[in-house]
Amino acid sequence: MNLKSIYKLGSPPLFYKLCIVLEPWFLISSILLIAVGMYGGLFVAPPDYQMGDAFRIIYFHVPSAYVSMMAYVYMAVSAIIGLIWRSNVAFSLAKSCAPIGASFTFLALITGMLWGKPMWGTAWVWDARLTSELILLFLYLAYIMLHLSIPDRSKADRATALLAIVGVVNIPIIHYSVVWWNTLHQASTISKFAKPSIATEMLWPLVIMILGYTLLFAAFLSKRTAAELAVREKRTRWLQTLIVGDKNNA
Amino acid sequence: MPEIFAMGGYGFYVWGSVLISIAVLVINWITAHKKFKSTINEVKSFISKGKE
Amino acid sequence: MMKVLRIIFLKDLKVSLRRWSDLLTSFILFVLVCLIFPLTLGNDPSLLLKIIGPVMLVSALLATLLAMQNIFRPDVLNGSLEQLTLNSYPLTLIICIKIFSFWVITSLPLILISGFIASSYYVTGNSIFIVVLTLLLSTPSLVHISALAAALTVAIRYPGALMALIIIPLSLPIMIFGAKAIEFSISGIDASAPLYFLLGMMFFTCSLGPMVTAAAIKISID
Amino acid sequence: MTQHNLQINFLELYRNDDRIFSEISFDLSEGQHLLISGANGTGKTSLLRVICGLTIPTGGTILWNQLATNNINCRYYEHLAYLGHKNALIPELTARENLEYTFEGIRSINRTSSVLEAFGLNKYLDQYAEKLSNGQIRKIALSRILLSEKTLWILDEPVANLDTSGTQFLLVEMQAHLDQGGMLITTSNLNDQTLKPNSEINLDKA
Repeated sequence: MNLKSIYKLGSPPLFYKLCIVLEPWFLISSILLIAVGMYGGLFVAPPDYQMGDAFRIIYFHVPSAYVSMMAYVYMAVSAIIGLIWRSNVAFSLAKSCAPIGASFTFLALITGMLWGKPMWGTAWVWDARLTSELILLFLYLAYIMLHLSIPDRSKADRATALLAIVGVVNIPIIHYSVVWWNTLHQASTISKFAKPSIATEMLWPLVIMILGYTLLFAAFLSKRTAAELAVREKRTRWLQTLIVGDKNNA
Repeated sequence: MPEIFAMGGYGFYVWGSVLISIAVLVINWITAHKKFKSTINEVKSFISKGKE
Repeated sequence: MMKVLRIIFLKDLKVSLRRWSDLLTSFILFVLVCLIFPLTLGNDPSLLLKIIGPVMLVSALLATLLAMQNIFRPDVLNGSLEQLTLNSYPLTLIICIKIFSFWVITSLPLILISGFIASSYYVTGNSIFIVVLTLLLSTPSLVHISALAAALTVAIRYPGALMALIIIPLSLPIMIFGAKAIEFSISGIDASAPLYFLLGMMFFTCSLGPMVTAAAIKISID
Repeated sequence: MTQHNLQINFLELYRNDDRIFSEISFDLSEGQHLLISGANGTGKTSLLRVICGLTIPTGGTILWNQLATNNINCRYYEHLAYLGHKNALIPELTARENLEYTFEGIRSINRTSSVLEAFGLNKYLDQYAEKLSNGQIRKIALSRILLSEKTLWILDEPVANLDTSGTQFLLVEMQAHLDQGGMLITTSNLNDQTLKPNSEINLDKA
């Protein structure tokens, strides 16, 4: 993939077609992977010696936490590309990342609380990772709210891109200040989220679930980006032929 | 079969998180799909309006 | 070059002094919030000593949030911000001067009064100095983050809630380390670790902040 | 003085898919005056803001001495003086302070007094800008442009709400500016010929 073809990938018509074509494949493969992962995680994996069966929530918490973090970094990278080359593709990618990332963060929070209930007795226990996940949710909300409140689309794109860049720079700082703050209060509770050296038959469903969630994120992303790109490229010839042309989407 | 749902006493939490995950993902899919549909129709009407 | 920047700085000070109502409201808010806590919590020293850190930081954040809402807004309305972008000096420098003049106007009084408020919280000896030092180190970062949020939301009619939503997550590290610095110094532990972090954050935001704010201004007055 | 020139080719601006203007090209060299005319809302002000670099156009380039303005901003602004509808005066400052606020250097004193005398502003110099009438604020903003020794003046409806004496003086000053090799872009929505432009762009065409 030399640079030329990567640059060509950025051209709206090709990217739009790519999104439309790839989206069903992403969806089918992710559903399959998640089905296999869920089966493996819920039934095949042996119960944890300490937590019993409640540890199976990890198969739903870790993938969504991973995707929520990845989505923000992905949003910031496409925001940077958008600001530098002022490309509609990058801006529509960044804009459609936000709601998906926010939903995955919310998912990670809920499963984290459900995880905390059996393990520590209370749902919210100010664990370092859960707290920085909550702050990530607020960063997403700030991005979405800012995008909604600026009427002019190109101005909104660029302003929110700046916010995404500032946000992604601050995520590690916020995370480690929360971890530092947490070690002061509860140095004792070792968070179960730390990469446990778990047996392989516990591990493979987790890897499959993470892969499935990532592909699912890709499916949602390509769906939304196609929509955003269509709005931005409304006036172009190629889009009008594409929209009017393809009957199956009618 | 019933002991599967028991999940060693934590059935509520495990199945709860499963259901919530599926629910959120399905809602995600529906909103993405609906947004795509409405945008395409909006662009279509813009194009047809542009034609006259 | 320096002459022009001095002119701009003095003009900003003069303008802000003439808009003294904003200056005063943020100062009064700081003092009042610090006053409310002892009144509502009762004045047993051990409790007050515990809460002075968070109270100081949170009220400094609220005061900055309130004061920084109109750092760019009136200038955009009367068009003088466009003239500032259209001159031969880089906008980043001008924004740096403007933010510094607003820091002098809104945060410096907070820092000066915080010593007295700390002593009213039964804080004694060296840690009063630490409280003042913590505010001195944390307010520049808060001011720069609020300026960025103000620049991003200058084109929006009611930016209040959105500014808070942008500022608070970004200023969490400063709040955490600031409150910890004060708490450490009061309980006798050496508070240099969190203070060094605050110093680091200050240089980080003061160096990158104006550049990002200038970009945000250029986008907002599009 | 090097030969300055401003070159615009195929400028276009879309805002949320409605076309503001497109295919605008012209070349402006020293001593020339370009008038942009058209009814209200045809994008005159947006075109001026794009030329100043305040608004980023959707397409097209702006060249100042053959250099694209978006990457030589500061050097381009050294030669640019812009006055939009907003008078860019800070209400809390007095007229004198407003004048000094954007000056880079000391203006020749007699030049300053002659302009202010002509605009009849001398006795209002120490009043707060918020207390002055709209016309007077406009005059102060215009005198700031006249006193700034910039080669390219971009004025948005300069003669709006100016009294006759002010308009006369402004026309004389503009002509003097052109004679000294300055460049001028103005807009006016009333199609009078008082400004005698060298070239004109009409934005009324679809």
